[in-house]
Amino acid sequence: MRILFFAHLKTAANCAEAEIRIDGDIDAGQLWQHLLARFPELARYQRSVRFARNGTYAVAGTRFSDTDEVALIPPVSGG
Amino acid sequence: MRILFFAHLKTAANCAEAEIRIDGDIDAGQLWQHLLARFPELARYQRSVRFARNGTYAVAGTRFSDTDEVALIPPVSGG
Amino acid sequence: MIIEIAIVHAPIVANESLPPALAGTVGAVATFAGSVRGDEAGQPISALDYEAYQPMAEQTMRAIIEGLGQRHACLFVRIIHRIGTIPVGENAIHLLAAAVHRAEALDMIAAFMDRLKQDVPIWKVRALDLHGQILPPSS
Amino acid sequence: MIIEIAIVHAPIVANESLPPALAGTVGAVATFAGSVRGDEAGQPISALDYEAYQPMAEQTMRAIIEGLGQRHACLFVRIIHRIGTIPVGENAIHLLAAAVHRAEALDMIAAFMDRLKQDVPIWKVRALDLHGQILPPSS
Repeated sequence: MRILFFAHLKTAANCAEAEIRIDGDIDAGQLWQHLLARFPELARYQRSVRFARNGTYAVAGTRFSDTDEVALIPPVSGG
Repeated sequence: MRILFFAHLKTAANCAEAEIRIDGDIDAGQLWQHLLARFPELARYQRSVRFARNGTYAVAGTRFSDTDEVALIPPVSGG
Repeated sequence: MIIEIAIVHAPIVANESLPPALAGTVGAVATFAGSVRGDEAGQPISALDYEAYQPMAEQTMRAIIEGLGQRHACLFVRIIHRIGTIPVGENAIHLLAAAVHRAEALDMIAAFMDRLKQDVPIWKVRALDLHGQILPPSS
Repeated sequence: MIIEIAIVHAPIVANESLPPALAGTVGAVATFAGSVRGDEAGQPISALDYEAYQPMAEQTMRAIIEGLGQRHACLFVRIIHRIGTIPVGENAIHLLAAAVHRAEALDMIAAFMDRLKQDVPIWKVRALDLHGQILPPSS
């Protein structure tokens, strides 16, 4: 699974993209477990971050699998 | 007193401007009496027309005198 | 608040420039252009004729902007209204409002247009059909 | 509704042109430009750096416009968002909405900007001070 980091999450993760290995499909809570195991600095942003799966915001019940591109979207500030 | 007509009131009055002679100062009701005596075709527009005295909408209690410029303002449709 | 008001007879040239003193202070510029559409009350037209009580129209527009500026704090507002014969597709009005934040600029534009259509002595006096003949006004 | 969405790195060239097919149908064109102001959280700055998750940002802007179009029936909407380093006084975003009547165009602009600031993955990532040094972002 390809993970994308933006804005201050890049600094927290110390990278813009990462690959993580997922077996089967998992929910958002399980995805956070994977992410925090590898990027513990993300913990403080967890409450404010939304997942986007393949370019669309995840909703309750969204499942994530190894072929997905998942972006961590911190609060936006465009315009 | 100089009277100005706009839009369809020009057609009703058959002129764009007129002079009427006022003694002392009068209220809106008395001004209408003067106007309707000379321009009876205005009667059907009386309810929708506002007076402007010297470029400002008249309010309840506005008095009009012979040196004023009074415009008859039908419903506006700019923009 | 700097206010520029003009009533013109020629085609409106959209002027998006701001007073140079405002550079770096303005964060939001909203504009609105109202143009003549090709039908009036269901009939195809070629143009509308507008008329104004010009000094009062200018003064009323300024007073409206000053009043609205109490609630919608803008730095600069420009209004150009065209009168005379305006062909289909050309602008009858162009507004620009500049403010620090977007809400003030957008609200100024919307609120001004509502007030314009209530109180500013400008009228669509007649429509011209596709042969240039006068149609009765719809409003 | 015709929708044009672009995310650009170069200065935004305000493009007020409409699709020719809409001539005579459009009665109202509203625009909004948001520019970089010379201070950020009270500190003087020279520029802001913006970043986007570009494909998702474009797709999200399009989806927002399509959704809002159900309520605010517009004929044409153009959105240009600039990213990268944007100097003070230059535009970060430019919107244009064209409709038959003014309410739809004005409401589309205001509603889109609200949604942009909730859901479109674009970020002000840092401010540059007057010496070009990085200041921490305020938001």
